Amino acid sequence: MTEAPAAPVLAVRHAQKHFGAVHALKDVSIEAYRGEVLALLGDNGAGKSTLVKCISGIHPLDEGEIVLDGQVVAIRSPAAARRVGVETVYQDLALFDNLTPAQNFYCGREIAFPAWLPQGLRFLRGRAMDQEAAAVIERLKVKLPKFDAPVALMSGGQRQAIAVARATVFARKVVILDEPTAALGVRESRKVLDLIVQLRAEGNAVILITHNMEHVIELADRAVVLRQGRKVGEMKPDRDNQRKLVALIVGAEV
Amino acid sequence: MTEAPAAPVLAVRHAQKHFGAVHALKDVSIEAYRGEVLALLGDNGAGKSTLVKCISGIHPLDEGEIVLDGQVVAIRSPAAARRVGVETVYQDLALFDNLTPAQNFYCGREIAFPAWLPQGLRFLRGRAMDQEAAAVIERLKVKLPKFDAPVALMSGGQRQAIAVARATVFARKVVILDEPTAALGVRESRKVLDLIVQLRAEGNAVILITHNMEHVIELADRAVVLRQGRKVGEMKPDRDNQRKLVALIVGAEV
Amino acid sequence: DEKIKIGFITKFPVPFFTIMEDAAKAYAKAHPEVEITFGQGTSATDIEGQIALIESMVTQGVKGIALTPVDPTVAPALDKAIAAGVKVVLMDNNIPDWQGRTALATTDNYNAGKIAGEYLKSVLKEGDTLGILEGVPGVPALDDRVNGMLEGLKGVNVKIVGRGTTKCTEELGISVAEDLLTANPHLKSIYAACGPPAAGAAQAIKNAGIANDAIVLVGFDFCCGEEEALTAGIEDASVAQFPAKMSERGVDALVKAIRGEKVESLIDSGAALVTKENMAQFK
Amino acid sequence: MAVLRSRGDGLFARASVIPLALRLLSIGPVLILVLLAVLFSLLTPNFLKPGNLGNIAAQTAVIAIVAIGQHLVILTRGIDLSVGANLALATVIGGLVFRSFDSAILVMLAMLLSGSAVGAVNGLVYVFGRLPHPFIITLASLSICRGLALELAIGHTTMRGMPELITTIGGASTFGVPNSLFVVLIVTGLAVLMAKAMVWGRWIYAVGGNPQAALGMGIPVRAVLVSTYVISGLCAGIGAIMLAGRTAASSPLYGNLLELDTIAAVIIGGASFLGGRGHIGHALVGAVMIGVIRNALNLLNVDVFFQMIALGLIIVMAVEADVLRNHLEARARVVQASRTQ
Amino acid sequence: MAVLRSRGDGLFARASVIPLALRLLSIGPVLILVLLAVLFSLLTPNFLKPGNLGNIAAQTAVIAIVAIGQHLVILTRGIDLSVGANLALATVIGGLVFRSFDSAILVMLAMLLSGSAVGAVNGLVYVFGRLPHPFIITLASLSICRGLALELAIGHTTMRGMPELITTIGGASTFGVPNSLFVVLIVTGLAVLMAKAMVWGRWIYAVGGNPQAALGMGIPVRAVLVSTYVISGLCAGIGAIMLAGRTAASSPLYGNLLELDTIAAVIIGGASFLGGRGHIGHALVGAVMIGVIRNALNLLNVDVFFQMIALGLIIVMAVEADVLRNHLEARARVVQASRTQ
Ligand SMILES: Nc1ncnc2c1ncn2[C@@H]1O[C@H](COP(=O)(O)OP(=O)(O)OP(=O)(O)O)[C@@H](O)[C@H]1O
Ligand SMILES: Nc1ncnc2c1ncn2[C@@H]1O[C@H](COP(=O)(O)OP(=O)(O)OP(=O)(O)O)[C@@H](O)[C@H]1O
Ligand SMILES: [Mg+2]
Ligand SMILES: [Mg+2]
Repeated sequence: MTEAPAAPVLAVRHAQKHFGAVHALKDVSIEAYRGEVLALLGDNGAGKSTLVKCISGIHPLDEGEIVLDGQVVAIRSPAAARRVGVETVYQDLALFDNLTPAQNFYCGREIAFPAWLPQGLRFLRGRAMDQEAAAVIERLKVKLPKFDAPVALMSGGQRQAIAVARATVFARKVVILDEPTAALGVRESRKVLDLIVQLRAEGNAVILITHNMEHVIELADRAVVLRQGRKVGEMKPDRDNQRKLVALIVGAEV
Repeated sequence: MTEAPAAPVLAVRHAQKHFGAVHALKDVSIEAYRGEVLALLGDNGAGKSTLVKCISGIHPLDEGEIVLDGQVVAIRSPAAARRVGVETVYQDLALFDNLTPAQNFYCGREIAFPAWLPQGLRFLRGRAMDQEAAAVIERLKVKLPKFDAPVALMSGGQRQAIAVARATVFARKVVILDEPTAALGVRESRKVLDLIVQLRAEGNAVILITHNMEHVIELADRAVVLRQGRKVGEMKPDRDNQRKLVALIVGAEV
Repeated sequence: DEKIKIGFITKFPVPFFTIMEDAAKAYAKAHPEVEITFGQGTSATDIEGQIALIESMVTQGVKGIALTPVDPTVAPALDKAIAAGVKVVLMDNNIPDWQGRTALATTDNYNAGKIAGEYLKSVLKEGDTLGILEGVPGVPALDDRVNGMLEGLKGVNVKIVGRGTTKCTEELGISVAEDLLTANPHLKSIYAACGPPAAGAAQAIKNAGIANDAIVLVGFDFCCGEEEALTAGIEDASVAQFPAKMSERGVDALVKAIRGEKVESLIDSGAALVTKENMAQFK
Repeated sequence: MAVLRSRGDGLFARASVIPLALRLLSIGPVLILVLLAVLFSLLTPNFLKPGNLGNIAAQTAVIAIVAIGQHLVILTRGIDLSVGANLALATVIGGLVFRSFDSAILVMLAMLLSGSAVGAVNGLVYVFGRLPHPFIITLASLSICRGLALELAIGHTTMRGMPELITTIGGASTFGVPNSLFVVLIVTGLAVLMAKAMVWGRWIYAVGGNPQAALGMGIPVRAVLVSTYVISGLCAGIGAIMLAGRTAASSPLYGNLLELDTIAAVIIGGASFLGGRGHIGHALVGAVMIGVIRNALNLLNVDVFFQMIALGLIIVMAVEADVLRNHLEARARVVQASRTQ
Repeated sequence: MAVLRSRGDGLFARASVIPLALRLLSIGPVLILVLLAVLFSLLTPNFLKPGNLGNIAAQTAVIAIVAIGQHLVILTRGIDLSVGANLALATVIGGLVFRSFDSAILVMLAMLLSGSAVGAVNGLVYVFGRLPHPFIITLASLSICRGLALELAIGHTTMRGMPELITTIGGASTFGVPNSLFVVLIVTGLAVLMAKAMVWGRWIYAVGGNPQAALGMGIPVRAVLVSTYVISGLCAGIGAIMLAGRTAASSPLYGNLLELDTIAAVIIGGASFLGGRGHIGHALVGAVMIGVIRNALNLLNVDVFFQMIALGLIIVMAVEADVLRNHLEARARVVQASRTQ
């Protein structure tokens, strides 16, 4: 599984991104392959989330290109990203506080009928969505207090579980997870890691951002390290080079 | 340092809390001592954040009492909590997106003059606050892109660092940290752990909520485990009983 | 020789003032040496707007201003205009206790209200009921129409069973009239202080299915649908002013005053009772 | 029991009271409306007369219909200040069409089109002009529509006459029930259906709840936003038909301050300017509440100036009563939950 | 270079242009105001006459002062719809006091007190009545104040006459500069000082930025909220002095639609209904912008109805121009940053 296939499903080439005077991405290039977990590592503020948001259409790149299945694509909006098969769990969650878990789950992808109408004009199948969403969240072993209450008041971990579950269900090609286990308990984290393994087995390219070295070493087939917006290294993470990896992240001598 | 002193600085007795039909705390009692780190553990939705919010005056308890230095106190608001010496870093951060890091840092505790006026009518010492806040955040080794920009657009870790730094500086008696390292990188997490050690050494009672067992075993003098709103155990965490602790958290057989 | 530039400011957009503007335009057409600049506020309470209009007319260098004052408090702005050498003619209403005007061309609203009151007196009996649809509370000209009507009604003991504010709109007129009719199913008469609520009341009477003869409806201004209501027989009478005459004579006085000629200081353009029979002559 | 005992438990001391209380309290703002109605019917016998209920329905119809469009806009964190002027313009355009074509259908179409077109301009300028808030564009639109309506109606400010179909819809009754009531119920029903049962309605709530997340989830945020302004405009157009029908006329001065009335109705009904919260049906309750208060004050023959004061006081008290109701409902739930453990 | 090249770089192709452009663009909404003024002075020579500038100052003073209070309220995510009626009530009360005591100080005090008292009621009912939004209470307050003012002024609708000190402040000039301009500058200066240099101002921004966090940080949120309504009321009281001075009278009809004008000024100045954003001084710019447009349309003799249309169009265009300015400023910064690497 560590052997990367010939052509990357997703490649970012020479990405540059400024926010006003902040230079968040400096000529970053990465590649992600099907059936592989790519860990994106780096200190706080290194530019990981920025890179992810550029790929998933939230920010436009200032310069550089995104290649999907060998074709240069212009991902102009998150909707476009989802359409070409890139599913993302954002670090800042992006839940709808006023909607229930199931409504959150299917937001933008509602199960609805009749099929011959444009999506917006279809009628919701509330029951079906409730049941399926409940089943998926159940798989993550997270207990929700009430399934028909808005998520506004749920605990940190409950919220994160809903967000992760949503992305994994709709994955088709590339799944990006920005610190998916940050708020999760021991057991729930385990479940998310299992899910990632499953996503990889299903042939997705998974891009995982995390600060947890244990998870990186356990799961990642390859790791790319950013530091202050620049790509400073790429390696196959394992127990042996864990120290080297950490040094690369923090920018210290090995 | 593991020997707890005679009288607890903070005690919660028989706390009960409902949110509508959700019974979030069921007769929970805990005690925290000066010079001790108490880990508050539990699955997602166990009630950890709820307990913390009750102590720091955000929610009123339905039943039960809070005892500070031997006296039953009614903590009716977060302001009251801060006044009696309870400082909290909330899981949902509580930053002001429209203010700069230094403004966030001192919000509600501004350095201002002249002293004979009520706080609200004093004039801000902007320079002094900027400098001191910068120094403290610097200690956490987090790089901020711009010190005079609102925190709205900062990275997840940068935001968390500001929130943690704020609480530690103003600590006087009890410091409560709700998942303070969840979004932090390897190095930044280390710095926060160092800070916690320092807070303990300064004689504070530290209550730490985290899902990271490594951190618990390394730091905590005592651990209390909640499950579905009920206190299910209390022990001194170390390598030997790590498995037992995890089992307690997830509710499995040992 | 040089043109005589004057400003013509009216209160707000309703047909009454549109008629006044049209008459002034006709006057300017007939007198090529007169150039008129028009201005209008946005509502019956747009005092600040009218002050701004007066000030900008002065800036533009007009020699005189003909104005329907929306409120007596525009007087200081007029004083400033006069200090800048501008002559002022008031139209439609006076500004009480203000000495600056060259002339006043008006229908005395109080007296006109009295005409309506006297008509009501002639058709109502002792103990009959009356509901009043007021205009915009606090606007003197409109309040005068009600007070004048009450004065004219003196002598027969008519019971006032309700007074509602309509802001001179048809929408509120119809609603208040409906509620009056509900609270007093045998209501004998309704008086409306402006045209639109009178038309609204006519519609309310019609919608409620009350016979035309069962109720006396008197309006004011003879505009905005009252003609149809009179024709249909639902409305019984209205009080007409003569805005065109008022405007023409006001502007004429202003032009003469600017030329240094002597003018009458009070020009009463009068008011008259309009009924189905005589309405043709007021169109 | 406890040291920190919460207020309100006393009220529910007898266990049997709770289910009933909860039942009553959870019907929402309607409860307050019912209480108001009871109060007014005690104060004046005229209030409950069938004819008067019909009047209330007719008087409230326009506010109610326009409030429903307003509510959709407010659900997306927006505001539509142009509704009143938009309605006036629609009646004027309808009146002009009527002068040339004696066709009820054409006149109604013209009003609906005019209303929606103004709404579309509001939405498009707001969204594609990247304006920070719809306040400015809809305020400008208020000014522009009012000006246009006056300009178009010049010389014949109030145009009398409307096709019979329209006066029947807006002014007549069927079996004593005003036809406008049916229109209100149909419009409300459609709006509730769209908001609750259709994907598009879900998107409106999503956009209001978290606009950024909605973008992130691939919801066509711009189209959703524009659509709410179009619908609000369409509702103004329907309101124009109702009002023109009721008065059998059109006027550029109609709909004065309708924006404030409709926003008040929406907020009284429990929606929030923060978006994404509130049931469409509640806007109807809010509108009826305003209508009922105005009507009762007229019936009670309250002095003109004091009416303004009373209207303000009663509205605040009604909203305050709803706050209390909410609070009691929450308490009752807690007590019930802790009893049934 | 790049595949995805951003628009706007072309504009800044010559490096030397950037610092100048940045300098110009970063002065904010003032830039748009200056552009408007240039346009109008080209269109009519009367615009720049000293007398006319004085007129603009006098005409704008009330909107500007009240807009500053409104801005503080909007900073906390609130809204104050009562300002216009509050101002009218204050002038009436001032007028009544003047009938009994010929003291400018007493009359001014009465107006300021009346204004602040209404503000205090707004704030207290909103905060302690736990109302979900200040819209309802301030709308009710509008209705109540207007009714009260009419009731109090009954029989003497317009009370002529004001003490000389007040007419001097509101209506006279010093060296050709209207005194009201000085008042506006002093009020703005004080407000900016409070908002930017005082702890209390910081708290206002904090409460607006994140009300829950403000509570969590121990900021006296309720007191802060109430204080903004009191100040908004106080500003209405100051506005009452200015208007009563300018007209040498008081009237219950003053301040009609002032709420919309002031909110528009605040939003044009760049504040957000989401709270916590916007510089107080910009409300002044917004107010002046509205004043300038109205004045210019009067000077240009634009037809009444068309004025309404033009006002709407120009305001939208001005806000749109500011959006563009913001965008260009951001672009210029990026280009500058990447050049200086
Ligand atoms: N929208 C934005 N506007 C301005 N600056 C931004 C914006 N988003 C991110 N930044 C800045 O860009 C830099 C990179 O941020 P980014 O969120 O990508 O970091 P990160 O690697 O995800 O860090 P973390 O591990 O803390 O989440 C930071 O300095 C951040 O402050
Ligand atoms: N304000 C609230 N209203 C309603 N329910 C709430 C509220 N706050 C928390 N809850 C519910 O109470 C339970 C306990 O939540 P809490 O946030 O205390 O969990 P936690 O132990 O902090 O979990 P996590 O590790 O995921 O942060 C959860 O089921 C949550 O959904
Ligand atoms: Mg990040
Ligand atoms: Mg928690």
